[in-house]
Parts: sequence; structure tokens; C-alpha cells
Amino acid sequence: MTTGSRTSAHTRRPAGPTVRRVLGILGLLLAAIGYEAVTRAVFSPLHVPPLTAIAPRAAELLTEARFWTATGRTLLVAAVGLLIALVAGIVVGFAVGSVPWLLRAASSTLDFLRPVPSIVLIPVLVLVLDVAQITVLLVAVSCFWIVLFQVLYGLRDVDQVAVDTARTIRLGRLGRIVHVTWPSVLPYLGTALRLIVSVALALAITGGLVMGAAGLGELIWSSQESGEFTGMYALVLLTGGVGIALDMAARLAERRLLHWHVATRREVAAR
Amino acid sequence: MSTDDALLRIVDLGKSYRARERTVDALAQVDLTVDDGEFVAVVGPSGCGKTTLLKIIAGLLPATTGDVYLAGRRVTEPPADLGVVFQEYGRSLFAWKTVRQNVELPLRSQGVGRAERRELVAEALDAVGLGQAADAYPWQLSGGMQQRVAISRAIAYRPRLLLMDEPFSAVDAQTRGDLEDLLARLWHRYAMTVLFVTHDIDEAVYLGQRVVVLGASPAGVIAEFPIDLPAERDQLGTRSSARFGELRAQVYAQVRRTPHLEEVAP
Amino acid sequence: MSTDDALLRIVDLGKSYRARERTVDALAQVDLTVDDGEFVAVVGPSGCGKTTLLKIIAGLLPATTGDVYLAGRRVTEPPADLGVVFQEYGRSLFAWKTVRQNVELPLRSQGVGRAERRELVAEALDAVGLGQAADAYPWQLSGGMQQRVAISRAIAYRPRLLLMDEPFSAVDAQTRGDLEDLLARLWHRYAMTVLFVTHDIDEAVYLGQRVVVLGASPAGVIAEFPIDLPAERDQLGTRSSARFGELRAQVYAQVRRTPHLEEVAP
Amino acid sequence: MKATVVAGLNRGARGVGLALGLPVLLFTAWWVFSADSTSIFLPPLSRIVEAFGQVWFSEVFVRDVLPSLRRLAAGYAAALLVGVGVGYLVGRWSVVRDLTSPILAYFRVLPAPVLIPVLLVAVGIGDATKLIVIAVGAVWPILLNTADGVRAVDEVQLDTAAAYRLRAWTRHGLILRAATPQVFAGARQALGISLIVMVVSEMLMSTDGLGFTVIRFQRTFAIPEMWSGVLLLGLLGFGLAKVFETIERRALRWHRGATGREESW
Amino acid sequence: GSDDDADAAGTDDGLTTITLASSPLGHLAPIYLAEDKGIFARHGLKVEVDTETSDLTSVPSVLAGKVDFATGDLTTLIVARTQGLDVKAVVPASASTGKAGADYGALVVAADSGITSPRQLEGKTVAVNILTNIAAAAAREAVRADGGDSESLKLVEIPFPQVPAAISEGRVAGAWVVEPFLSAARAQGAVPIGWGFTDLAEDLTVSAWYTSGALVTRKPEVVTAFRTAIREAYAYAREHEDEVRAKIPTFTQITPEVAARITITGWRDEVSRQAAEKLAGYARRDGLINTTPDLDELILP
Ligand SMILES: Nc1ncnc2c1ncn2[C@@H]1O[C@H](COP(=O)(O)OP(=O)(O)OP(=O)(O)O)[C@@H](O)[C@H]1O
Ligand SMILES: Nc1ncnc2c1ncn2[C@@H]1O[C@H](COP(=O)(O)OP(=O)(O)OP(=O)(O)O)[C@@H](O)[C@H]1O
Ligand SMILES: [Mg+2]
Ligand SMILES: [Mg+2]
Repeated sequence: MTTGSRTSAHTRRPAGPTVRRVLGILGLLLAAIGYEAVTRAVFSPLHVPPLTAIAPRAAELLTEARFWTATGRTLLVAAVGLLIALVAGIVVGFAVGSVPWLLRAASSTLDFLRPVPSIVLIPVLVLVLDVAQITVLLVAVSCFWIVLFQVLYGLRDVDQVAVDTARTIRLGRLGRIVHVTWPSVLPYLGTALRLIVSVALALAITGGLVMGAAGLGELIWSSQESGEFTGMYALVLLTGGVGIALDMAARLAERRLLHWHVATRREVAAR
Repeated sequence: MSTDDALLRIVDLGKSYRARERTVDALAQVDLTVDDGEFVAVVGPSGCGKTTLLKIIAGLLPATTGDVYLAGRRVTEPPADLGVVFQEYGRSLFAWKTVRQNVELPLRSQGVGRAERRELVAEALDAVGLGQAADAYPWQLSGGMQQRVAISRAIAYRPRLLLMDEPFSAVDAQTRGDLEDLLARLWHRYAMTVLFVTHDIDEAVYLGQRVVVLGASPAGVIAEFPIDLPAERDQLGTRSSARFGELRAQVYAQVRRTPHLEEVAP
Repeated sequence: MSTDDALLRIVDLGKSYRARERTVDALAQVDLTVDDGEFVAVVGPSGCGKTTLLKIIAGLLPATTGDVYLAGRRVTEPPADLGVVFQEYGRSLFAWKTVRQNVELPLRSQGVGRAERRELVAEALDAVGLGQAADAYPWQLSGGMQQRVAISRAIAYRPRLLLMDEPFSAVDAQTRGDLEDLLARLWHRYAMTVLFVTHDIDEAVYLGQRVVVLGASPAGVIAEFPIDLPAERDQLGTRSSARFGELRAQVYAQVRRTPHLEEVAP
Repeated sequence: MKATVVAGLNRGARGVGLALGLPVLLFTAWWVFSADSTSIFLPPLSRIVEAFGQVWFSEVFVRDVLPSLRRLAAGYAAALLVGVGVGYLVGRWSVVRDLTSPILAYFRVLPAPVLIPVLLVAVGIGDATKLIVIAVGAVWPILLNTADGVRAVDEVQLDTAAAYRLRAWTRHGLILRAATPQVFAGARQALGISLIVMVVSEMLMSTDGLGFTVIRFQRTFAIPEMWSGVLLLGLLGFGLAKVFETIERRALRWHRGATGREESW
Repeated sequence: GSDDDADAAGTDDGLTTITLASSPLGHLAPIYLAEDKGIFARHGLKVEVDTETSDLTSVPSVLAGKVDFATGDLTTLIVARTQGLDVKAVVPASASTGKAGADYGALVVAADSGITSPRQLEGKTVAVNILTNIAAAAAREAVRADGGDSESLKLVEIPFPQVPAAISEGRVAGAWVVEPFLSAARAQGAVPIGWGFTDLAEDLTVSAWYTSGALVTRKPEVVTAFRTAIREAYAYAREHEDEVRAKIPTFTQITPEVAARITITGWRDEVSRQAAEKLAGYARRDGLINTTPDLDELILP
């Protein structure tokens, strides 16, 4: 019998950061190959160009100033809208969610307003706002709902024993939020953050697509409108790249803020 | 309210939990008075309503009938200067705060200054043997250690009324003895009023000035035993004294009389 | 592997928890052998590594060094025919299932037929005094009741190896005695092997064929006491016997020698 | 005891009052402030309500609203299925998560209008495309919430399921069930989103549908009618939310209980 | 971009600044050329083009005075007018070339579809870019002019860029398409079979520059100056088509090669009244409007 020096992994062992990144790249590679195969096998390259055609064009775009200007504008619009939504969603969410009668009073109105598509109201909005502002509003409204509902659901997941503890040590309403409900809701907000980062980007682009607001969306629109499909797909590819970068940032933020959370600590701590 | 010595008056308290599947009358006609500075130990069969009683006293749960008065005021929300050690000690710790931060929190909300706070926390953690673990997070601790964090949080605070729900259930015998003595010392020194739920009858007799026995569900107070042991108690001496044995036997006999597991045969 | 009577062999086991803030060596060089059908009680100071040891034996946690062999096979995942009562009994119950469904769950997974299952569950619930609460949800129960549900789930299953982590910590003295006897009877009847972590040294001596004492962290086995009390034990007789007193004192003395709360003075 | 019943009735009445109070207030305000609006794009509410009656209490309801609701239901169901399924895989196995997270992030940022051309080529111009657009729009909140919910399942519960060697499917079921509070958060998000995406999906390649009709009103400057469509969408959203809540209330009762929120009196 | 209120403001150099809103499409080429050649300046105007706009936003923007002029297709303008929106068509922005067989918009089918004339599309699915604009009328008119039942077409909305794909993948039987997608579709094997623009009218106005009635009342001289300048620009463009082709790639993504190949839109000086009547008829039949519009109110004399 050998006295084992080090037992081998016998429960699922989460990957380290390097392995994780390699896996991510592997995933992208697989998707790329899949896409290439499908486009070649099924579609005409004129309609849906294969990656081998898109990638060089994308590389070209990366050297063009107008791409970076457009990306900058889109990111700015997305960021402003997202920040507004985050602040408003959190404030309203905590206000409404931690006062039971307020929640009951507001929920019917919220349910009513939630499905109103801002896109339908653009002709009305254009009376008072310019296109960039409307795009910010579009982003902000959509993200607001997401943040709001995640906060409301997060608040319902707060353990009553923790709340009771906070009450017995007589934390005020604000103290209770800061020390107890906010951290408890944070995991739900982490999910919200990853959702809204992509929603914000997608809607900032949609603003360009349907209203001609300057930025990536407008570039995509005009490529499309000019029959420049390779260019359009190259832009979409790069947009996705921006999305991946933002998601990585969001995941990093989540890992730091939620290091104490079960989900994170299972991944990080257990070695 | 009369202005006698009573800190806590529980009058005709009743509590029913109603749900679709089952309705439970947890408490019925509980009457209890606790003097200011008194140490009352509460024992009773599992599921009789001890936790329920404590939560109502703490103002965390509305009673179905009856009232609780603390210092003459009806309790409708958690009163000031209250310390609670919950039976679910694990869930009462904040996973996002370190042990130190957990213990510090009530002090912060009381506005205790930084330096004093640090000292109080260090003292309270040392007292429960967790000086080394101050920077750990609760989920990095063993069950017993978590429970000690909860105790430490409650005592760092030096509350006027301390409610403890089986606070030593997860620690070993030796530590338990040490913590009992710690609690007794603190109670003496800071003139706290303590309501202490335990399953250990020895412990109840060892610590309490009075032992209150709750009956089976719906629980009411079925017996009270004043404990006339000398104020200064110590683990070896007190526990081996004849009077301790007598009292212990009395309480035990009373507890035995209440119905428990109806049939214990697989 | 040698083919002696050993069901469980723990060889040079070590476990360190590593995290950014602190590294804890919980177990170091633990060697222990448990025979088939043996009842081993484990005691040790709070935070020494008992729970860690149990989790490693159950195949739920990887060891840092050393190995665990069950019936000659290295444990890398939870073995078959294992019953566990977790220290965190509350969290081990599934909140969306009734008490009955919780107890039934392992049986269903084992493919026990409907009728037999129902019988086993009813029996196991009655045994722990929860026959009435079968349709309640765990969160409608008191702490002690929840713990009894967890016990009932483990025994309904009639495992070959039963790991219990302070399983009676939340029940009252009377019920505790009843459950001790229930466990002893079941162990006799079904020839289970039991590893039983407790903080109650009396309980360890009363139940165990052997009491294993773990030292302070990083824990190793610092002493083992064979309990040579007669196989048939009963609460009054056994506990008042002279031999029981002796053994109890021996274990106590050993436990006392290990460091606990370093300084217990606020 | 009688007092409790009265209190209960009171509470019920107050509940209804609370639920209706704010909407009534807002509508009154809208009515009053828009009463003498001359702006074509902001017509008086009275005009909108009138248009509402004319437009939606007609065969339009059958011709346009019902097909939309069908697509919505199918798209939402697909989003639920895929979102919970993939979300479970992603949440449960870190390898899957690491492998897929960049690619999922990539697809998340693609706006529906970019997707539609590809679908047009790949799937065609039938209902299937709209259904896919709705599903793609609604799937992300479900997927991410499921994944995060599954990741956050209590360790002791996982250990219990593992120690008792529960059957694989039982175990998956338990973990998913434990994650339902957050899965429902995602499903609720998706409900609102799917309604909006339904409208967007009907902007293109449609010949009927609620979204189609509303967009058509918008493009033909039938502004009161357009607003009446917005109103209808709001009412639909409200109705669906109520249905959802009823289901959720039952499915998550245990959760309210376990977190100490189940009402007892 | 434009300032919030672009109400034909005066500038230091004595020029009046006007804001034009249009998506960056080929029909802007003469405007940019005219700007280069100083045509607008000669008429006392300084032009700012706001390309951050779309069909969704331009009408409200014009009515609210946020921009002075914008382009819109004639059907949309007719519908707007009928709904009581005070829009005035000033001058065509793009027009049919008037040459059947060589127009910039056509009804196309797949080469292997066996369909050779618009009539054969009866009862089939045909794509148009937007159901509520001139494209629908053009598609129907092509069928009607060929003696078919124009009502029997099943119109479905597919954006122009997707038309070549939709045709060659057989998702639709036919499609109404304009340049540069007409060329693209033909390059991919689609064939034009009908010329709805010329069927509607020889001098069809497809889209027009329009403004608000308010501006016409308040600054009639600016409107007139704008119209005159545009007509001058068109005259120049007619003479210098190569310059137009060279201009297009500078503000669109259309490559110079494609720009050199495609059919350029026609430029006309007058908004076609006759075409407008036809379009109004289609708009009514398609249920876009339910009263007869007053075209005199719409078309600025
Ligand atoms: N949230 C609840 N919903 C319904 N019933 C409940 C709830 N909480 C407690 N009960 C019931 O009330 C009774 C008393 O419970 P309680 O927790 O007060 O007992 P306890 O004396 O603290 O028991 P233990 O010693 O086991 O902790 C039990 O029968 C329990 O089932
Ligand atoms: N997840 C974890 N991360 C880091 N450290 C841990 C973790 N779990 C346990 N420990 C540490 O390992 C040591 C042993 O813990 P364990 O839970 O095994 O103790 P125990 O003997 O069961 O104690 P108790 O009697 O209090 O339950 C403790 O010092 C604890 O802080
Ligand atoms: Mg209790
Ligand atoms: Mg333990």
C-alpha cells in the first residue's frame, strides 16, 4: 500500500485563470469552425459570408479611424445609459422593494409599463430629444427594467434570519440596506450587470440601425444599405468582440465583489 | 404597567402558526415575569415553542394573543439594547463580512468610536477563543466556531437584555464549560438580564437563577424552579454539590413528565 | 489491501484549507481504522477538524494528503450505502419537499418500492417522534425537529456506514436519550458501522465501542479508548455504573489536556 | 378571531386599493393634462381611448392579437426551455461555463435587427423566424439567471444529494429546484422582454400581428391608434405578469417559507 | 448633427443656414455636389446635412422645427398629409429615370423561376422594403400595368439589402428592389421583369424634400431659395453624371466600382402631381388612409 503523497483530484476541481482563458478561446475557436463550416455548406457566401472572408475585413476595419470613433460613440452612449439605469434601478428597486406597501402600490404600474416598447414611441420622443439622447434613453429604459426586477427578486432572496439579526442590533433602514440587503442582492445584481452590459451595447447599436444615430449601428446600417455585406459582418464580428471584452470586465468585477458568495468561492477558494 | 422590578412581563401570550397544510398552536397562555438583572434559563421539549417565545420577546414575530412588555412598554419591534444569539447561528452571520466585521457591526450601529470598538471586538473574540480567526469569513469556520462568533457578537455589545437560543449547542464540552463561566461573569459584571434557552438541564441549573420549564406544544409555563445555589458558581464545585444534584433531579423529573417521542421503537 | 476486518482505513490523512486570507491545516496525519460493524464515537475540541474528517470519509471533500479506504477501495466519491447526518442539518433538508418526501428521497433513488418505502418512512418518522409532522415543510419545524428529520432520513435508509456529525445537538435531554437508545438499537439490529461525532463525552462513552479523541488543530488522533461496557446499555443503569464513570473521567481528562480557549477573560 | 377576519377583509380591500391607486392616479393625470393637447403626436387620452375601442374591439383582435400571442407563447416557451437547459449546463459545470462564456457574450450583444437578415436566409419568412427572434431576445435573462442560480446552490444541499447517491436525474432536478428563485427572476425578466421583442420581430416580414399593426399605425401617422396599441401592450403585459405571479406564488412558496417570508398570522 | 432648433438661422457671412435631414443615400449626391460648387451659397444658403435620421424620426423632426427640410417617399408624405400633418413637398429628392428597362428600381424574380412577366406573380409572395411606402404601390402597379390583378399580390416586408438573398434562396417569388441592390440582385442571377416606377408615371417622384407648412409661411423666401438651388444642382448633376458617381462613395459605403455601375436616380424639378394621385389611390386601397388627400395642400406650387 502506498501512502499517497497527494491525492489526485477526485471532486470537480475548478480551473485556474489560465486554463479558464484557454477554454474560452477554445470555445470561440470551435464556434468559428462551426460557423465557417455552416456558411460554406449551407449559405451562399454572397448572403452570409464565411469567417475567412469576414476576418480580413475586420482586421482592416481595426486600422480605420472611423471604426474607433464609431465604437467610442457607441460605448459612450451605452455607458451613459447603463449608468443611469443602474443608479435608477437600484434606487427605485431598493425603495420599492423594501417597503411592502410601496411594492404593492407600484407593482401594477410597473407591470403595465414594462412591456411598452420604446421603439414605438420614437416619433414622440424625437419631439423633445435628439437622436443620441433617444438612444441613451432606449438603453437606459431597457436596462432599468432589468436592474429593477433583479433587485426586486434579489430582495426576496434575503434570508430572514439575517434581517432579524440586523433588526435586533437596531440597524436603521439605511444600515440594513448597506450591511444586509445590499450584499444579499449583490449576486442578483451581478447577473443583472452581465445582462445589461450586453443589452446596453445591443441597444446602442439598434439606435443606429433604426434611427441613424452615429456609431457602430449606423456603420452597420450603412454597410448593409450599400450592399457591403462583408463589411457589415466584419462590424458585427467586432461588435461581438467588444461584447466579449465587456463581459470579461463584468465577470471580473463580479468575482471581486462577490468573493464571499457560494458561487464564487466554490470556484476560487476550493483548491 | 406596575412599576415593580419586572423588566419583562409576558401576559397570556399565545402564538399559532397557520398554513395550508397544518396549523400549529405553538404557544398558549404563557405568563412569565423576568426581573431586571435576572438570569432565567428556559427548558422544554424540542418543538415546544422556545424559539417562538424568544422571537416574540425580541419583537421579531407578532404574537397571536397576549402581550409582551419590556420595561413597561409593549414590544412591537426589536427594543434597544437587545442582544440575541439565534438558534440558527450560521444564518445569522453575514457571509460577506469577516468575523471581526460581524462582531463589530452592532457596535458601529450604536456609534461606538473606532478605537473603543476595536478593543471591544478583540476582547469579545478572544473571550470565545477566536482571536486568531478574526479575519476569516464565517463560511471558513467550523460550526462551533460560527456559533462562538454569534455569541461574541452578542456579548461585545453588552446588551441590557440578552436572549440566547441554545447558544452552546455546537461547542465541545470543555469549551462549553468555559463559555458558561464567561457568560456568568459577564452577567455579574454588566448586570444584564438573560433569557437562556438550553436543552442541557445541568447547564440550566448551573447558570440560572430560575429555571422555567415549558410544556409540550402548545407550550405554557408548567413549572418554575428558583435555583438557590450560591451566586458564585464554578464548574467542579457547584456541579458536584448536593443541592445542584437535587435541583437537577427536580427539573429532570418535571421534564420527564411532559410527553416526548410517543413511541420510540422502529 | 489487507483483508482484515477493517471496513474503513484512514491512512496518514491531512487536509489544509487554503485561501487568500488564511491557510488552515485542519487535519494532519490522521490514522484510524474502523472495523465492520463497529460503533466509533469521535470527540475533539470545536474547530479541530471533525467535520472535515467526516466529509473526506464521505468522499465529499478531497484530502490534501493521505487516503481513505472503504472496504479496501480508495474513496474518491461518496460510496454506496452511506448515510450522513450533517452538522448543518437545517441546510441539508430540501425546503420544497415535505418532511416525508425528504425522508423518502434516498429510498426512491435506491429503487425501494412504493409500499415498502411508505412503511420505512412512516417507521423512521415515528421513531424520531415526527409522525405528526410528516406533511409539514422543513421550514415549518423547530431546529430540533429539523435535526430529527435529518436523522430519520439517515436511518430510514439503513446504510452500511453511518456518519453522524453532532446529530443530537439540537434536541432536548429527554429526546436525546431516546434517540441514543434508538440509534443503539438500530446499530445492533442492522449491523451498521457508525462514526459518531459528538461534543457530549457521556454520550460518546454511552454509545461507542470505542471513543476516538482528536487533538487541537491540525487534528490527529491523540487517544483512543475502548469502551468495555456491556453491549446492552440503558440510560439509567449504564450511566450510573462505576465503569461508565471511570471511562467518562478518562476521556474527560484526555480532552482537558488539549488546548481550548486560550484565555477566557473579558 | 373575528377581529382577524375583519382585518383580513380590510387588508384585502386595502390591497386592491393599493394596486389600483397609482394606475388610476396616473391615468387621471394623463387624462387631465392631455385634455387640450394640440400636438399630433401627443393626442388627448380621450382620443386614445376612443381609438382603443374602435381598433381593438373588432376583428383586429382575432386577426392580429391572437397570432401575436401564439408567437409570443411559443417563443417564450422556447426561451424557457433553452435558457433553463443551457443555463443549467453552464451553471453546473465550470468547464462548460469557461468554454462557452465568450461565445455567449458574443451572441448576447447582437441586436435583433442584425439577426433577422441571417434568419431570413436560414429560416425563411414564416412564423418560425419571429419565434426564434422572440426566443433569442428572451433567452438571456433566463439563461444567466439559471446559471447563476445553479452556481449558488447551497453546498450542504449538494453534499446531501451526493452523499445519498441520488440518481443523476433526481440530483439535477434537486439542484434546478433549489435554483428556482433565481430562475423565476430570469423568467420574469424574459416575459417583459419577449413582449417587446415580439413587436420588434413583427416590424419585418410580417403581415399580421399586434406589433405589425402598431408599427403600421406609427408609420402611417395614425397616432391615437398607435397609442392605443401601446395601451394594449401595457394591459397584456399586466395580464401576463399576473398569470406569472400566480404560478410563481405556488412554485416558490417553499422559498418564501425558507427565507422566512411566508406569512403567518 | 444639428442644434436643437435649426430654424433657418442667419450666419455671419450673410448666409442662411438650413438643416437637411436624410439618411446617407445616393440621392444626397447632388446636394453635396452643389455644396462643393457653391450653388447653395449663391442662393444665400448654407447647408448642414443631418444624416442621424431615419423615416421614423424625420417627419416629427420637421414638424417640430428641429430640421428645415427632410426627404420622404411620396406615399409617406401623402399619408402624413391626410392624417393632418402639415408637411409640404418642395421638390423631388429622387425620381424615376422615366426609362422602362433602365430605371433604378425594378420588380425582380429569380432567373430560374420561370416567371417572365409581372402578371405571373398573381397570388404570389412579393417582397417590398416597407409595406406603407411607395414600394408597395410600385410592385402592385407593375402587375396591374401588365394586366394582372394587383390586389392578389401577397406583399411582405423585407429590407432591400436582404432582397438578393431572399430571391436566390427562394423565400419570395419576386421582390421590389432599388439600387444598389438591383445591381446586386442581378449579379446574383435575378432578372428584372417589371418597372413599377415608370408604370406609375413617366415623371414619377419617388421621394421628395419636404418641409413644414409653418416654415413655408414664416420663411417663404428660404423655401424658394432652397428649391431653386436644388433645381440648379439637378441641372448640374444631369450634366455631370460621372461626378455624381464619384461622389456617392464619399458618404456611403458603396464602393467606387459599384457606384460606377449602378443606375443613378432621376432628377426632376417638379413633384409629379399625376403620380401622387395614383399613389393616393393605392394608399387608400391598402388601407393606409381612408379619406382622399388634398394634394394641393401637399405639393408646394
Ligand atoms: N415558520 C413556521 N411555520 C409553521 N410552524 C412553525 C414555524 N416555526 C415554528 N413552527 C412550529 O412551532 C412549534 C414551535 O417551534 P419552535 O421553533 O418555537 O420550537 P422550539 O421550542 O424552539 O424547538 P427546538 O428546541 O427544537 O428548537 C413547532 O411545532 C414548529 O413546528
Ligand atoms: N471551507 C473552509 N474554508 C476554510 N477553512 C475551513 C473551511 N471549513 C473548515 N475550515 C477550517 O478547518 C478547521 C476544522 O473545521 P471543521 O469544521 O472540520 O471543525 P469541527 O471539528 O467540525 O468543529 P466543530 O466541532 O466546531 O464543528 C477549522 O479551523 C475551520 O476554520
Ligand atoms: Mg428552537
Ligand atoms: Mg463540525
